[in-house]
Amino acid sequence: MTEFFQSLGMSYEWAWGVATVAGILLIALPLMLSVAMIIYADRKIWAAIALRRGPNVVGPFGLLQSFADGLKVFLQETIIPSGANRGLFLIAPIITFTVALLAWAVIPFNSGAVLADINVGLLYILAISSLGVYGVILSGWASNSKYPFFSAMRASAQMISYEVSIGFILVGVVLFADSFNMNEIVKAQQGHGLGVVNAFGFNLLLFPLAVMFLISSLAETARAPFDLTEAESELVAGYQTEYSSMAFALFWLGEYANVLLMCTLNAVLFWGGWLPPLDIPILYAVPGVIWLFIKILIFFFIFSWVKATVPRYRYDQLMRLGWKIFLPISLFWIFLISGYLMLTRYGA
Amino acid sequence: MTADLMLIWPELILTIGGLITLMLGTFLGDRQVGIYQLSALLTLAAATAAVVALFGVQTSVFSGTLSVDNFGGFAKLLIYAASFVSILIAPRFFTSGMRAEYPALILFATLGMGIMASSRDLMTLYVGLELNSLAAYVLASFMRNDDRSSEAGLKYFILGALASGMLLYGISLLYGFSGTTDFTGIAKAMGGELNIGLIFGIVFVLAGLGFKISAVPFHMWTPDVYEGAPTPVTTFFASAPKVAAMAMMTRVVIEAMGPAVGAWQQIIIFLALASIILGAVGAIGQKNIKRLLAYSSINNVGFMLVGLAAGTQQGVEAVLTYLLVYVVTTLGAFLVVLQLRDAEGNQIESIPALAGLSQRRPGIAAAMTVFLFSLAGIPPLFGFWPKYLVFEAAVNANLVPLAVAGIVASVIGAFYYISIIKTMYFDDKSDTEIPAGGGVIAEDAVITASALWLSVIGYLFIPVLAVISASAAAVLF
Amino acid sequence: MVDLTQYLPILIFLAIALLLSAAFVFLPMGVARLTGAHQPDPAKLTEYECGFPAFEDARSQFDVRFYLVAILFIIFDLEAAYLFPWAVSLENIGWAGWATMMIFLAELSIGLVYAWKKGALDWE
Amino acid sequence: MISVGHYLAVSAVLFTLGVLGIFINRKNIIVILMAIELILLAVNINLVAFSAALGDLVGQVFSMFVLTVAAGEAAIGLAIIVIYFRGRGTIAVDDANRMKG
Amino acid sequence: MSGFPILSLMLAVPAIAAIACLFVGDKMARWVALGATLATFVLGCILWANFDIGGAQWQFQELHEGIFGRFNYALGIDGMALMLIMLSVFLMPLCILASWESIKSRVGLYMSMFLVMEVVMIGVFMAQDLLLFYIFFEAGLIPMYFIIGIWGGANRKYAAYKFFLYTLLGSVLMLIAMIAMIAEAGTTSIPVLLNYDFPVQMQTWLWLAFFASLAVKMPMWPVHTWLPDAHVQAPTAGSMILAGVLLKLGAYGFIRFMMPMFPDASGQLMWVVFGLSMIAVVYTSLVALVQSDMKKLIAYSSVAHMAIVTAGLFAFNQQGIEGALIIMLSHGVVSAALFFCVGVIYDRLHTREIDRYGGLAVNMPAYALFFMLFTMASIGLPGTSGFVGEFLSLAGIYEASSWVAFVCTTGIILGAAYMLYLYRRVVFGELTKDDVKAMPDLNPREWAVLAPLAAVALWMGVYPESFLAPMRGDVTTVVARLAPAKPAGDAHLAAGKPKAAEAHHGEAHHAGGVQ
Repeated sequence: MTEFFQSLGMSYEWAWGVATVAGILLIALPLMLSVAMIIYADRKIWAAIALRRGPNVVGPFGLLQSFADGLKVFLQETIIPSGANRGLFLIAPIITFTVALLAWAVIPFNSGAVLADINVGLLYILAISSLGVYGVILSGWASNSKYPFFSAMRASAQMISYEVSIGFILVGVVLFADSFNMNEIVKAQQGHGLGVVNAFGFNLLLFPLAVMFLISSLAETARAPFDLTEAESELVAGYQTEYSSMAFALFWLGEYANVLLMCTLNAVLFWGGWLPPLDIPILYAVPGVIWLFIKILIFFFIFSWVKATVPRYRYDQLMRLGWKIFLPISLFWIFLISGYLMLTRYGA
Repeated sequence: MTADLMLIWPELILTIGGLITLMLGTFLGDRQVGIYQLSALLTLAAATAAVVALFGVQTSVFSGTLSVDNFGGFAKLLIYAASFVSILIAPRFFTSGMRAEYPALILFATLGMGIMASSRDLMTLYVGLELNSLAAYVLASFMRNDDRSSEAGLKYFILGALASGMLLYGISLLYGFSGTTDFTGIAKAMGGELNIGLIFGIVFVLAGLGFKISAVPFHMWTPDVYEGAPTPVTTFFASAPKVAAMAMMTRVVIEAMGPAVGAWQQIIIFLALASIILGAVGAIGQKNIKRLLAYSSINNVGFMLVGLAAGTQQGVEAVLTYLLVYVVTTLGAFLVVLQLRDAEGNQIESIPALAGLSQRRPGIAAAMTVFLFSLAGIPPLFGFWPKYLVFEAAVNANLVPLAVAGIVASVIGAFYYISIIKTMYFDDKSDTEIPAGGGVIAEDAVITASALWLSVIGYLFIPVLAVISASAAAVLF
Repeated sequence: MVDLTQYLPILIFLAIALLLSAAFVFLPMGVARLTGAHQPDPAKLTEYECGFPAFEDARSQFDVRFYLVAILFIIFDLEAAYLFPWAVSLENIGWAGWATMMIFLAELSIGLVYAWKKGALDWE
Repeated sequence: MISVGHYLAVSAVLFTLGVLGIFINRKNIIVILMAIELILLAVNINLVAFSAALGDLVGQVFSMFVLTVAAGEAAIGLAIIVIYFRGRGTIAVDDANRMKG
Repeated sequence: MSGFPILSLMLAVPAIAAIACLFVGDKMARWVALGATLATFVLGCILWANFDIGGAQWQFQELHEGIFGRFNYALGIDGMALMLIMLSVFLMPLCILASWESIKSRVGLYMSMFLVMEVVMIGVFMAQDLLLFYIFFEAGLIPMYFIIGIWGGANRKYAAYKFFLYTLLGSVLMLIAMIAMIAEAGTTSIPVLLNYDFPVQMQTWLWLAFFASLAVKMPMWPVHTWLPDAHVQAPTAGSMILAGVLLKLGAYGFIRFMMPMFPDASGQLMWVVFGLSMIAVVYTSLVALVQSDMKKLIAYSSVAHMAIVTAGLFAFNQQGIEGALIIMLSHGVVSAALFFCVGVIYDRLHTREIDRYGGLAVNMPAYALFFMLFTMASIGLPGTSGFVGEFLSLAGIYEASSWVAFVCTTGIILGAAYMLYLYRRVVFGELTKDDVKAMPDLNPREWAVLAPLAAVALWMGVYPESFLAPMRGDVTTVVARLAPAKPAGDAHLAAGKPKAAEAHHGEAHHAGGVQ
């Protein structure tokens, strides 16, 4: 893209700068758009499974429902509780949303189509996603209200618990890919399974990790069945209880952006990313970004499906799953994978 | 690298043993004191055997970050012995039930101290130090429901963390300005012209180490921690970490900063004199025996630093001998403190309550007298000998004023030691009953053995000590 | 020095994202004032408390187990910090490096077992 | 251009702030904990800056160790503060005075 | 006799007995202690009998290198040491007897401490290794601390502290000096060091360091203040041993170490010693005159006597040193006896106030007789031990400096005054007080203590050669060693002694500075 702007007569630095900003907007704006659509999709799927109709009034098939909601909250009054810590109260949604956007900087949409092709992309994702906790805990703390506070404590405990196992699971991926660069990780999946399947997920050693990662990403984003943070019967609306207007909407935006991110990560790390599912030349004719979107959508469907069908976990069950099942298994899997790699790839 | 693993047997044994001990306690339950205590003691015995077996080996492992030599071996033997005693005496103190974490933490701390004593790279030094410190923080606050214990842990933690922060800052400067964390490399850099960065590095490193050995003016934590921590833990703190920190300091000062004598000698001299004087002055008027022994340890560290200030092989030998005698004395003294219980079995820590102890418990009082006179360095008790050696080293290194000031200040120290003896022997019996009995044979044996050794018998060991300490000190030169 | 320019886009992204989200937060506040939607009253501004006025500071105390989770997280998450570099350099460090990390993981597992048996992982 | 000296200056400032935070703070022990982290942060800045300047990886490896230890320290510090708070009902610095002398 | 480790045996007997005393009952402890001290005394007599007067300077040497590594177990005695050892072993059984009845509590510990004291004292005199000497020298603090602190008078704790810290403070400086000496000379052997020539500059420092220690031990004015307290508070036997032997350690240190090892410094700093001695003689005698406490009075008199000893020693001539040595021995016997005399009546009336007594000659004639004998000996009446020493040392001092001799003589006159005044108030006068009237005369145990003391005091006065002969050679050696450093005296003794006559030629101004 830099070349394109250079051809318009800009100096390299300028061209680079404009290209970067353009790239960022190219990520951020469609992302927000997709979030709006995804919310709609979520509601539709959920309704369909529940044999309801879902949003169907605003626009054709209710497609504009999210935008209508957006406009509504935009025009609402922003209420800041009198006992709240104003600064922190307002910073919290900003953090949540910013972080949700930032992680996308290293996601490869196609071969080389990545905003910042840094060599430690995966670490970056981990780092950024763990910052999300701050938005949650600050909102709960700043609200000075019991339900948001308890919800925030729960949410952060839940998020960090699953982050531990996510960390270990990712080590398994890194071991196989031998790189932190997201692009490299995708490339490493080419022909991974039997020489034809472009996905780590088909590897018997990695499949359990893929499953655990999927479940962990549900927990990490506090999606059902792990949506303890907003268990309405107990905690009203979770840490967002006191929020209103766009500040409230930002949490939603951020949350769904994170859901999308998790779907993307599932796709990129285990299921070949922008690679076609099979390593067959003809499939490469389709642009990689299409493959990626298809995979993301499939995962999002799974997310929605789970939300609609699986009953909510109890908090102790949630913690037990994270600490007593995922953590030991992922630890053991590191041993397995590294041992396997030592024997096959690096040994002797 | 696999060969390297063969040379760190003591560390491996401690690691595995510590984990086994922890698991034994976890699976068998905290009630099975005998089992996990035995496992910890066996671990230490095995580690000691490993150190003895490695005596005479002189090499460095893991790309020169860890040294296997007699100096480290000597320090480790002392550390292991102190840890052994600390574990041995614990069950009787923790009457409500010892937890397996206690021996396990001691083992981990011991492991860290072993690494401290033999590291010849700032990185391993730091890791060892922290391994020790982290375990020690927990040990200090081991009695969760005791206010003083948790406060001790808190203070120890805060000041300890501050100390490691300062040490680290110094380390980062040393690394930056010498380009390496290896002692040999640093020494090379020190050999050249000292720039301001290196000097700052030296100062911060010494300050950090000063905290760890509780030298004045970095001693503030010592009395509180000694008083607040459970007595077996205090016993441990007063003995093993002193050895480790002192050995580490010696190694850093001699091996890494050796060529820059001018830069560190004055600091050490200052630390030494300040510790001797303030350690002695601070002890006067203390009413708690553990607190008093804390000041005594500060005081004694000052004397060790006198030997270190000399910066000669003789000085290092003196420091090592001093450490040995100090550990024996301190262990003995704390064991005596541990034996002091009133009729209900509560620990007695107040000095006035010791009044007339010589009539109630003549044996204990006599042993305590030996330990105290020995700490004061009064001949013919063996505590005199290491003091003589450090002052000899100082005089031979032309530090006569230091020696004179130090030895005169030692008289202040003698004052509070003899005042405890006064309480035990001259004062009328206090109201506090200190019934005899209930003693564990092992404890009595340790007390008796150390008291006998510290009376004139110790002098017969001077040739052996001289050989060992010389072979240990020679490593650094 | 390491070339850090590849991180520059991220920095720019950060700035834009912050700007965007700040705009989303503060713009409606202005809009609400213009449209007249901004009409705070004391009842509206109290915290949600099922209709009662709050008895005490909402942040007073919470379960110590949250601390425990935080502490466990710190410990276990940091091990990952060692695992990552190890994972990409497995080829260079060979069996010795592998064995070392396995020892480390074994110790870590023992820690986990300890925490497990002590009930630190239970949440009742 | 930013030189090592600049990093050193920043780190020195942070270090000083951390030390002052420990000694001047009379309010809350948690603040002390944070001050300690600040000190370690300063050290890490130093280490990484030197490491980059020297083209030597040791400093960065060291900073990994520092990070880990800092985390361990924070964990233990928090645990100690918790038991302290349980016994005392306060974490004010001035109240840590059960022992005097 | 050669080859038999009699010196070690003399150390071992009381040492073993000391341990034994801790574990036996009260009654038994007394007998063990008495037996052990008597056995040691017998060994001492054997030692004396076998001492070859005029033979080798060092006899009965025992040397075991290596068992202590850095220093040696080296024992050996010369004549001076022999005499002081004899003094110690002679006084010891008497001390035990003296405390036979008066000590009632913790007898085992008490006896043990006394036996340790004996080991330490004779160890000091036997040691031929600098560090061994120091260890013995310092070790004396511990038993004495206990003796004063446990069995002392009302103010015993203060006195014990003062004794301990004063003497410790002095000794540690000596230790630094010893370290420097060992570093310089490369040996710890005293016989070798005695002939080692230290650089003059260094000598001064070493001398001052030793002086700091020994002056406290002596004790010399102004660091004598611990002594009256210690004496007053100590039990009778403690005072006896303190005055009898412990004070001699300082003087022994002077003549064994400071003078022969640092002759130049001794010569230069002679005026310090003379000055302090003169002040001490007069000042402490005057202080003694106004004391109302008998023990304190005798304690001050000890300071005065020891001042004459130091002055005699620093006269640097045969008479002076010999005289000083005899005073040491005589004072050892006499002051011990005087303290015992005080103890005798203290046991009966439990007060040391002079005014509480009076007229004892009536109801305690034997006591009065003994008391008189020792008073006279203390004054220096011819025929008693005191005379010989004082005469000789004053003669020596006069040769060195007539002014010092004059002042010291004043002290002796004052001594006569306070001793006689004491005697008059206690023994003579009307027997008015009822409780004093009720006091019985000496019992057999007290007889057993006083009689040997009296015998020795008279023996020393009548035939001092028995005591002088073993020491003469050693004194000559010291004098020879000091000769190059000796300043000229101002006494123009012209009795055909060419050496002395030469010495004063043209150097009279030197002596002027001395005063």
